[in-house]
Amino acid sequence: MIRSTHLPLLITLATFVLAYALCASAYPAMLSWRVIANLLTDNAFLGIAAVGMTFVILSGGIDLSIGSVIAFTGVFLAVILRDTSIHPLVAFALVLTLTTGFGAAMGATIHYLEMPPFIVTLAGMFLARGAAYVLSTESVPITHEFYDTLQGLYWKVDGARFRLIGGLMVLTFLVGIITAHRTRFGQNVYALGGGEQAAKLMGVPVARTTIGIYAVSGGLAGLSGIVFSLYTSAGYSLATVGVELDAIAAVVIGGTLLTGGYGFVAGTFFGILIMGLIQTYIVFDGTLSSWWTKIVIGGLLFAFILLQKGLTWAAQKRAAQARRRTATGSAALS
Amino acid sequence: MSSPPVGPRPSILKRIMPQLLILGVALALNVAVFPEFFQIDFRNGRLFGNLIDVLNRGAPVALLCIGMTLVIATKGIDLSVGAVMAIAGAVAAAMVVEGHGWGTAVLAALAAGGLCGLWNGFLVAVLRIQPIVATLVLMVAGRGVAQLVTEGKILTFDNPGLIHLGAGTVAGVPTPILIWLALAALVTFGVRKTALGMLIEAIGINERSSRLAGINSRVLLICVYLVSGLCAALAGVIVAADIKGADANNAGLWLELDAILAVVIGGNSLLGGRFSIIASLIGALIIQSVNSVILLSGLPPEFNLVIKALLILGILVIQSPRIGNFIYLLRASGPQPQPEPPHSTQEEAAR
Amino acid sequence: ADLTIGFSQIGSESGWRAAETTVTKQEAEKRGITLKFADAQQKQENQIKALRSFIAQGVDAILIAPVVATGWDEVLEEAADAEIPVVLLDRTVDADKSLYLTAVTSDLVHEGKVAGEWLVSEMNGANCRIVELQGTTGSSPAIDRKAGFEQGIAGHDNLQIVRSQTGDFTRAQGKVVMESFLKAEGGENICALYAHNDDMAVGAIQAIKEAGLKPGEDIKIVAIDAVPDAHKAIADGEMNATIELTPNMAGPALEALEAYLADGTEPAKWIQTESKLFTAKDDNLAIFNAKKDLGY
Amino acid sequence: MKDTPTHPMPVLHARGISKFFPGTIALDDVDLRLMPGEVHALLGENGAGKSTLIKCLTGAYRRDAGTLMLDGQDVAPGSTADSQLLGIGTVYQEVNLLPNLTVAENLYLGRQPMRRGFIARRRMNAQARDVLAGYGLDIDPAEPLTAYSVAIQQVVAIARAVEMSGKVLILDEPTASLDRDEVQLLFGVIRQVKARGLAVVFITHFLDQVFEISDRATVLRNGRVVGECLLRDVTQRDVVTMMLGRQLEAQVKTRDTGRPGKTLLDIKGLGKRGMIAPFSLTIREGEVVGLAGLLGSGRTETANLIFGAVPADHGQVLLRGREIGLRNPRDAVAHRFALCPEDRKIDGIVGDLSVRDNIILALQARQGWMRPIPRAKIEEIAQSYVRALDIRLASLDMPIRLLSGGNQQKALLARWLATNPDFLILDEPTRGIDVGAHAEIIALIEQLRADGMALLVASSELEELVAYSTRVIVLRDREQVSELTGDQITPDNIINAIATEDAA
Ligand SMILES: Nc1ncnc2c1ncn2[C@@H]1O[C@H](COP(=O)(O)OP(=O)(O)OP(=O)(O)O)[C@@H](O)[C@H]1O
Ligand SMILES: Nc1ncnc2c1ncn2[C@@H]1O[C@H](COP(=O)(O)OP(=O)(O)OP(=O)(O)O)[C@@H](O)[C@H]1O
Ligand SMILES: [Mg+2]
Ligand SMILES: [Mg+2]
Repeated sequence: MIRSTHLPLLITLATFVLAYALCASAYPAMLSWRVIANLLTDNAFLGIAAVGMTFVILSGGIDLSIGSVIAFTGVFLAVILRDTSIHPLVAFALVLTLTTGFGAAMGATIHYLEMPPFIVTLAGMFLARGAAYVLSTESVPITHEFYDTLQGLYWKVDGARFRLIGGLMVLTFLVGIITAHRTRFGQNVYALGGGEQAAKLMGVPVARTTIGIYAVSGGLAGLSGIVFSLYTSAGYSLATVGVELDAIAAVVIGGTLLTGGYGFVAGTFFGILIMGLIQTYIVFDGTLSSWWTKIVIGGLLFAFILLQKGLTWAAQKRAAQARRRTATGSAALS
Repeated sequence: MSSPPVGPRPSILKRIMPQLLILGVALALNVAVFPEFFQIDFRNGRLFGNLIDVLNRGAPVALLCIGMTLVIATKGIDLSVGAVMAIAGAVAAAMVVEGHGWGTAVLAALAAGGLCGLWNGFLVAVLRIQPIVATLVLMVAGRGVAQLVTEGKILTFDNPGLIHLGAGTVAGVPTPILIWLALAALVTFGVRKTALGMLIEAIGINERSSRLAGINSRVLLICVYLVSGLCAALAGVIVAADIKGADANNAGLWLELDAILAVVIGGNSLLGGRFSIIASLIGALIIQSVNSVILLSGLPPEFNLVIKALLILGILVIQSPRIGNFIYLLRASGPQPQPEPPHSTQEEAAR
Repeated sequence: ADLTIGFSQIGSESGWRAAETTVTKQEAEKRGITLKFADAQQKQENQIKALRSFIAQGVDAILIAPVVATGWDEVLEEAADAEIPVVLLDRTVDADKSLYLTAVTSDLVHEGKVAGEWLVSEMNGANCRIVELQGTTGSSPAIDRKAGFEQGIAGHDNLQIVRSQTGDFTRAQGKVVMESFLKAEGGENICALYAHNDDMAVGAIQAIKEAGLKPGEDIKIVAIDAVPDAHKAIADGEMNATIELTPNMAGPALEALEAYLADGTEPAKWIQTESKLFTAKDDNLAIFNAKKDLGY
Repeated sequence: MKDTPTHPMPVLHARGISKFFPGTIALDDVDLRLMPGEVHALLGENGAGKSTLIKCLTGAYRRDAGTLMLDGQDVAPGSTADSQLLGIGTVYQEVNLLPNLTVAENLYLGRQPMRRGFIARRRMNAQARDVLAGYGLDIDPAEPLTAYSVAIQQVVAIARAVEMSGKVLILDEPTASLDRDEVQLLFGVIRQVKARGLAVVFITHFLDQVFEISDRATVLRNGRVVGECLLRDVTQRDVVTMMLGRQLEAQVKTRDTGRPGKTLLDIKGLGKRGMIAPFSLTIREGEVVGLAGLLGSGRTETANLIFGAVPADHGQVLLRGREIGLRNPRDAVAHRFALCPEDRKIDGIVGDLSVRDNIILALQARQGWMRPIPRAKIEEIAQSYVRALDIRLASLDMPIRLLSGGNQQKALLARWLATNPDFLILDEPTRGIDVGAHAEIIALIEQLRADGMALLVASSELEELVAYSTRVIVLRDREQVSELTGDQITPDNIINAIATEDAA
């Protein structure tokens, strides 16, 4: 059943479809399996991290550390696979534990020390990237046959390759959607976003939820780091600088309010695709200079925000009218 | 009739005491890694010493955090200041390269910064876009605009007037120090000697109520972003003048984060409300002192970020309200002063 | 035939790179080639995306200035699958050599070594305490130019690097870090500065002047890139040497590509550009004037 | 009813509860005994410590001293979640639900029906519908909470608390934003709960309601218990005296309908589509116009429209015969209008600002930022109103959000009185105000009127309206339906006016 609350999601979906149609009419080659496969593969790491970011933002927080955590994960994996003989799967488990713990620690700091997430995760951002530097400043290649096996897993259609990591992203989104809407944890996340004070008085376990949220974000950043290491077969301490801003932009374009409480994990998926589409379009165009690229990206970001704002306004107006009707109807209770 | 209890107004010194203490510790760390830290000479017509460097190099962040403090007081945030710095620097450089005087160039740069501020303010106050997203737009696009002005080059200039703003001295004191001190004094005075400060705090705490109380929150919001844009423009001019060139790609890169950090270290809440520009400025100096420790320590650069992160974390933990409460409780748990039931006086008054 | 070539550039983080972009566009235009330009804003993931989009678009060839050496195998394989030749500009990659047509680069380690050797001969056995301004931590030029310089001065105990800190390849940081070097070591105790690029050296020169010392005399300065401002500084006697990294990587690359596309001529796997040393002996003013409109 | 509650064991027994805030002793050695199957009223002036006591009992605040026994067992709930698990359901003073969730999600937050590890949404919605039907609400629980009026939200909050309460149900001023009918409905629920043997704590400033539903009362004053009594044995007067520590002078109604002054405001066909039907209204100096109506009848919206808080889309306003534009509150304030809003938390207080700044805020806004009010003047204004309205505070420097609800309301009144308005709009001025202050505010309104001010007062309390209005406008369904003047103004007539329309 479609409800007014689903409107932002529908708007994002519509925006994506519309934008894709426009791009395809300009460059018919964009209507190919390759482009679709590329959208999934190339944005896999960003998408996975953005799922975590969606939870954080839904709860009214923000996580600036994910770009650094991704880089750290890559370097950690590369160094450990280079210097020891442990199996990548063990290394994955290790690094996921580490990043989840890191996220949980940030969540605990935010909750127990009552510090704003922006600042705590900013310090986390410095720390994670610093740790990556300390491990290795050079880019460390990963050469392990298990990596080759994983990279060799793809499904080929018309020269397009649907790779494992793209599938992993889709899976992450599915799990994220179910978690957000069908579990108590998910409901508590929304509750926190609706108002921490009220949520607390309603008995939401604020400490546990806050720590959980940042742990999820850290863990997914770790997963994203694993995906990024599969994507580039290397660990590099300078990688994925500023990815947190991309993730935030994707979440916002996906219809989630930065103030928390309102939004959908599924919206972020389309937010990611829209951002990927913008980049693909710019490359297909190929005439923009370095600076015009930046200006156009900023401009398109603005256009999407504006479009969303306009549609939301229209929807709210309609909802307000509907509300008046309901209110009148129920004013005479009993 | 007795009057209601008033209590002394919290003094400024008390408000900034934690920041001053932390600054003291940061400076002490500097001395620990470099004993002659406090030595100041007069050399080559200018004051020369590490302490002067801290004040001088702190100028961009100090300037940014003046505007940022006001923006944050309104519950906003301005991510675009770094990009605005780049634009302003580029505009100033382009103007003098074209042969205009330095005064015109600075005015043009300020105009550009002001325009950016107005744009942000428009998005936030009129279109009601959340500040972090609204300013993200300019953060992304602004650097492009700056590069458009410089066409991607480092636009070098040798206009002595302009250069003086960044690298010159007045009576031996580097000009940037004087500029940020003057602007800080001006803005602090401007918001505290008028009612602006209180009105800004009010809209930061509860905009709806403030509007209903008759405050023109829209104009005030736009003004605040305008000030932030102007501060950023000034910082951009100084940074360009300092290196005699506008480096559109790198000028002010990630400085927005430092500015926000300075405001938070200054004890201002990111949730808006009460603010202190002086405390933010001390925050900026703390950050610069931390940078100075890193440079003077001689450790390899791969440790820079870890050191910075740990120091910042330490500073923030010390400042956390929880820890503050804890200390308060520790102090209070001594011999309990037996406060009078606070209402008794009024009750008499009521009868 | 009308050729369409995709060019994935790292970004525009320095004057040198802007010049490389300008020259590449000029070279393509000269040859009547349609150049699809994609700026990656210093991000590898954007470069990979650009490459994939080029492939999807079906360009005839791809030029790429890779931001980092690792991580290109997959996408290069896809290009090879689609039979699109790839030429690397100004930096190489770790991938199998069969995956790209050729690489047009300078030798970063060699550049550093030239700088080191210049300083060795300049000092001629005198004791010298050197400070070093590194590039962005973790970037390959920073790593290689540091290693090369250390090779260059190896075995000369009179030369000693006393401080080394990152200046992020920028003028502003170059100046800031130099200021702290001057204070921490004392300006009179520093005999030479080695900067990983000219921009940082230009910033450092100002710091040295503000400290009341004479750059180029009191402190010898050697850096890399040979951007116009460095030539100017040498001409003014404020800097001593710079090693050229030519922005014209596209010329040889496009030549090789055209030959390959025309009749399958396989070029050499590595086309090395010259790392030329410029000192006060050269006519720096003339070079400055020649270079200043290249978009540096 | 059962006989005197001589039950051997209280359900909940709190002993020696103390709570200190910086500068305030909010609770000082407070005992509270709740018997099963009993409605226990907690009474006291504004700031007496009622809400604080509730928060200490339910773990929302950490108490500084005291013990809690539930069914004879020592308990120490560390958080609201704990107290919910113990079977204590609570409605806190301000509506505390989550506006971003649906009605059902709010109702079941934390104890959603699960199926194979996942929330069974369909079942949750169905259950929610059933539960709410028990409260006479026929609404779609899958709609967002904000789709419904504040009254409905209040009922949802109560339903949630009732569902939570296995042993104790605590209601902190639940009736403040409810209508008579809704109050009766709530009382029905309370009686059911009581019949199930639960203990109910009921906090309100409406003494009629206290005597109607409660069995026993504990009275607090200045954070101390001043008495516990069986309500059967005492009169309202006794209770008031206990609360205030003094006698409340009998209210003398001296309505003076004569001598209306010059016409101040002439409103012609002001309205906004979809919000309120166009209405016309003339207000003279020295006149109090009351706005009466059911919940949601549009009183607040009328007030907001006249104040420019919501811009009108047709009609005009003449001030002393000259047309003025009211596009926003700033215009209104400039014309010496004042509006003391209904929802003080959202529309009124600026929480983190000091009480002092809150009081001078509107005056300063009218003067403009260029002309700051001198400190001495600020101090004088703030102190004089604190004294005049008897605002209880530890210091003028304390953030206003730390004041008790009723004292916040008084501080807001002070804010607007400080602007010395010509036209004062009061929307529910006595909501959450204690009996003593209630009388004072009514007296104040009368005083202001006598001084020649024009007032428009929206209120749900008919007695109060009758006490001070020179004219009463009755609204229904966002439309002005009738007007009562002079001796017509009696509670019965007002009810009739509302009801007649109802029948029509
Ligand atoms: N967090 C706090 N910090 C400081 N003082 C507080 C705090 N919370 C409440 N107070 C003070 O404690 C006292 C009791 O407040 P409380 O809210 O319990 O009163 P109340 O009896 O519920 O009044 P009302 O009927 O107005 O709701 C008041 O004087 C109030 O100012
Ligand atoms: N904050 C709000 N969110 C949603 N709807 C609201 C809100 N405030 C008011 N409404 C709607 O507007 C209707 C009219 O409310 P209004 O407050 O004008 O009525 P009123 O007669 O003043 O009633 P009250 O006694 O509650 O003040 C309400 O029934 C409600 O449906
Ligand atoms: Mg209360
Ligand atoms: Mg109302």
